[in-house]
Amino acid sequence: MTLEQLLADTKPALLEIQQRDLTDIKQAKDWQSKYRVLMQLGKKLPAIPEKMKQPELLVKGCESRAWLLHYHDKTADRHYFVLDSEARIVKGLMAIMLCLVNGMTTAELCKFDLCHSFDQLNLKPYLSQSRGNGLTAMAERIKACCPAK
Amino acid sequence: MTLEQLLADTKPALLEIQQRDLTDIKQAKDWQSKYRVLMQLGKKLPAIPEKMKQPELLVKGCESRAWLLHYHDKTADRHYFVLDSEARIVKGLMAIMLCLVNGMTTAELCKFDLCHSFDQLNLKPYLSQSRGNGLTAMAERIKACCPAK
Amino acid sequence: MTGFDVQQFRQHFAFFQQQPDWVYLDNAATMHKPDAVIDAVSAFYQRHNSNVHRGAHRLSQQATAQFEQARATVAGYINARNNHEVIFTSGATAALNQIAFGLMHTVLQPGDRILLTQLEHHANIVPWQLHCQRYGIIIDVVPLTAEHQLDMVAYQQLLQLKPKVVSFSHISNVLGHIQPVAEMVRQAKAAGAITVIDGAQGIVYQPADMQQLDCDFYVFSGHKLYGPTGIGVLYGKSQWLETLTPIFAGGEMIDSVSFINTTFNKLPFRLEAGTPNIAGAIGLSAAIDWLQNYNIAQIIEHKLLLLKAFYSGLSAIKGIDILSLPVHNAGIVALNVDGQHPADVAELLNQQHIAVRAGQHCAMPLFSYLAQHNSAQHGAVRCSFAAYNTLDEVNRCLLALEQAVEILTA
Amino acid sequence: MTGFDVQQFRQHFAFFQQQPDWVYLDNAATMHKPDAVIDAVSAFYQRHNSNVHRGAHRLSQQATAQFEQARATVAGYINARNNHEVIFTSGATAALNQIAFGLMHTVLQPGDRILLTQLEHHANIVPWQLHCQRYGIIIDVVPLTAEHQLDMVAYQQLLQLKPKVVSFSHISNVLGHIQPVAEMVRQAKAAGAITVIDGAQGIVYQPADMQQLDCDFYVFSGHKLYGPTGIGVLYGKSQWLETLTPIFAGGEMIDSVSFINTTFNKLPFRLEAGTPNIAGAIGLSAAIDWLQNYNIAQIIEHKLLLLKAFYSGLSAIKGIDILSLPVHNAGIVALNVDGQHPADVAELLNQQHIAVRAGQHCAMPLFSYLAQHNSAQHGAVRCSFAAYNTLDEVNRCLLALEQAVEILTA
Ligand SMILES: Cc1ncc(COP(=O)(O)O)c(C=O)c1O
Ligand SMILES: Cc1ncc(COP(=O)(O)O)c(C=O)c1O
Repeated sequence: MTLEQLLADTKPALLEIQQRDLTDIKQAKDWQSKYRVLMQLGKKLPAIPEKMKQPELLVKGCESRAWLLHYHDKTADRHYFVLDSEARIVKGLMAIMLCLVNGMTTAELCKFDLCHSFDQLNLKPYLSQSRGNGLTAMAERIKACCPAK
Repeated sequence: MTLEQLLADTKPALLEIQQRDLTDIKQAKDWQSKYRVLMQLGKKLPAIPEKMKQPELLVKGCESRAWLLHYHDKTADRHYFVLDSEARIVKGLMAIMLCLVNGMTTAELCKFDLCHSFDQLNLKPYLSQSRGNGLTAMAERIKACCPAK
Repeated sequence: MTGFDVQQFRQHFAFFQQQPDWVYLDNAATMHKPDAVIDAVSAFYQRHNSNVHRGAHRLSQQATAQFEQARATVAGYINARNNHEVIFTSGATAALNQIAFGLMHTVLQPGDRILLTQLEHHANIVPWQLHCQRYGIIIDVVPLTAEHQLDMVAYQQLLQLKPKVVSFSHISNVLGHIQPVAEMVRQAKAAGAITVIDGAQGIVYQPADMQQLDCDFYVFSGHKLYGPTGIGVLYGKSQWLETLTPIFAGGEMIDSVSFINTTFNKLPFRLEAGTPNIAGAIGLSAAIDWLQNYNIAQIIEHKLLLLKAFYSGLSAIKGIDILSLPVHNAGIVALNVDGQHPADVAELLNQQHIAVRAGQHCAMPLFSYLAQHNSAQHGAVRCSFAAYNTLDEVNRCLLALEQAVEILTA
Repeated sequence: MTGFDVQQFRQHFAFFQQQPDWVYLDNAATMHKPDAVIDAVSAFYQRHNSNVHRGAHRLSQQATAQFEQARATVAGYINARNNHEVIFTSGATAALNQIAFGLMHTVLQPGDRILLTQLEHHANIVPWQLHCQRYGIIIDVVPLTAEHQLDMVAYQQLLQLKPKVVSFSHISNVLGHIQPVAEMVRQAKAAGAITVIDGAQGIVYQPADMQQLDCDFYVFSGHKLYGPTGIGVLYGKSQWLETLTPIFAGGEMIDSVSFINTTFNKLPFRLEAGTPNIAGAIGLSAAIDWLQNYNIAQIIEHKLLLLKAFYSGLSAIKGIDILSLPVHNAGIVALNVDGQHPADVAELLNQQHIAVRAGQHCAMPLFSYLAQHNSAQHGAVRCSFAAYNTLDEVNRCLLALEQAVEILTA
């Protein structure tokens, strides 16, 4: 498996999430339905093969591990990511994060406010300052791909 | 100067304090009068000569230094003390302490409640748990001359 | 039926009125504080605030008296021989670091051995590791039996290697298992070792009696014993406290300072550099005073009832893998839902306002052992019960767990 | 006339209502706490109490958010470049010990030199001494001028010995003199040294700007800045914090633990082992938030007024020997009554409900210097003023001092 393949496999998954699941989540009547959707999201993303999970890709969250691969298409100035997590709910939430930022230009990525977007999806509580579920750490890692001023 | 001499010089001073000054202190109308008496007490005790102030005699109080010499007359089972302090008020208070315990037998010393006696002289606040003025430390050191059970 | 009135007990905690929706089962991480503790801290600041051991004035003398009274209260609670055997630290972690650092050179020499166990909290592993590596001291580790108990046969064998120090926890913070500490201390002493007990969880279950246990060191944190954060206790026998090299140097702990030479003050001051957490110590002693209004045997019985109800409820839920044994358990249960990541289970409980913790609980070596035998390679969900928890809360947790399993395995 | 309303300011302190008889001039030892701080600590325990960085549940996430917000507040107050440059410790003493311990081996090698000054608090002397002696590092000391100021000519000369570390206090806790820290940092950096500032007294006088000062480390205690006991701040530039060997090892500060190998977590966690003083950090940030309602320039002006009144009153009392200079003074005055022991003077002030401190104020090397030149062989009486002190209190102190002199010299 190569990074190109992973990126290629991720794309349609994100598209599906964006077009179908996000609305489902936003409109979920109760938390159970929301979580049922969330747990499906993770499954749609391709898993990063074990041997590609290099230590430097590990995003440190306290209670579950996650990995992030970043690819910057310099010609078109587009940022692409692949991610994986041991925990399903976290992976689902991270998949949403990915939907929001995948393919962004550097400028877009830099000014992107993840917290705000999560808020609109009624998911804000997940982006607390806690490192508990690794979600904030993932958000920080994605933001860190944005070159320093 | 020898220990014998110091002990001999201390005795009449303590007698005078006991007979006159303690009553004055107990009956002092205001704090100023009480302190005027206290400060005289220290002067009545002979000073321990500098070269006798061995480090092991130093009683560690935080803010002023004091020294204690102990002599146990084993034949008569009587405890005698000499003390000195840099600070006058502390020395005065220690002189009172000395009046109360000098010449006690081991049994008397062991069961002696200094706090209670100070209370009766309206001096209790000075025997707080603070090491500030070294008074409590001095009381502990005197008590420590009482052999462990 | 116990004589313990949990509803009356609960009324002392403002937290439960403030957060009525929550079932708090993360007690092994930190406990809630009764009003008596919160009030004691506030009252100190409002009425008696002053620095200690320094004052030429009565305010400071009163603050010092309160602080030293707090020391006496702790010393009384653990039946120390002397008040100065109680050293206030910022927590159990700080206390264990002080011990490990303080024994290097003074007691431990290159080539010496120390003995730990497989189920220690990181706070009782990493301090030893860091210093031992540097000084060339060898660490041995007591393994576990198939039931996740300490292997006492192996323990005896390892003691024959003559470790100079043996350090182990009173109660495992992951499994809740109560270790046979009295027996372990006895054997370690017979082998000539200095004994250190990590009582962070142990002191919460039951007051430990230092003269009876006769260990050399015992440490715990205030915040796990109904007390404030930022305060902990390092108990040590005078002889060993005198031996420790202070990890912190500063104000009150020295006797005289020049640029040529510095001499240390006596105990407890030599190990308490700088302004201590005065309000923290006073809060901890308020916690102990308050706790002593209750009968500890009744509290233990109450917690046992909760534990029994929890275990029996768990047995009715499919696919639950329980890592903790119900016997000799202080009220901590580690579990997993088969094939599910503990973070997912905990998150679904969180959605239902059940507060538990998931992960490796700062005990990675334990989990690397458990992973070989169980569904525990990602850690576990930990439900830890306190005296203020109710049977109703146990049931709410069980229902929530059922719901979580349903969603996860749908 | 300043725009600062001291009576309004004072109303925020329950202490003054509780102890109306007292004039508290021991502010350099510890300060009183405004209601905002006491309430923030209570509110945390009542509503949000949970452990941080660990929770799989929202209560813990909220506690973590509050704790990290406290870090951000402190970072903002001192204008740090990054929140993770603020490490919470148990106090200034702990912070200085972490720096001294953490630089050994990693930066300081046998034969290296460090530079301190004659007027440091023991907390900025003894930690260096202990480690330096062990590792064979040489300590140089900047002497004082006849006016008890740092000798800046000698400082420049000592910098030519190329010390790897220069550590000095922002404001002397005995004399109150404000050091020329900006200039000292500039010169030390030009000489290639790492700069450490003991800001225990400095931060109380004025918020320090880390980006402007550009020192490598700056430390202070919460309890001297209207905050709780048991909390302190170690500011460091990321690069240097990364370099420090942690003095405490334990729970959150490591990344992975096995009995073979342990790796550290990133900043700030690698230097914050164990459960931190959560309520303490929240209380400190409440103090800073509250303080920012006031104009610091007006507070400085108010304190200057008090100082002027005090000095002018002192000049009318016979036999007073003042050790502190009135210029560049942060509001701390050390003095003696000719030929009298400072403990006697302080005790007579205490009788009149004036709270001051007497002794060597944890700065024995300074006093061994002062003793050669002054009536200071037994230390000094220290009157330290805070924003909440009033002109009336200054006058009460002066009257009490006059009374004390009268009794002592009768
Ligand atoms: C200049 C200075 N440095 C360090 C300290 C030590 O502070 P703490 O006792 O809060 O650790 C103090 C306070 O006593 C101080 O005044
Ligand atoms: C067994 C055990 N030891 C040590 C600790 C460390 O305690 P603290 O974080 O309060 O320093 C804990 C708590 O996390 C614990 O459960």
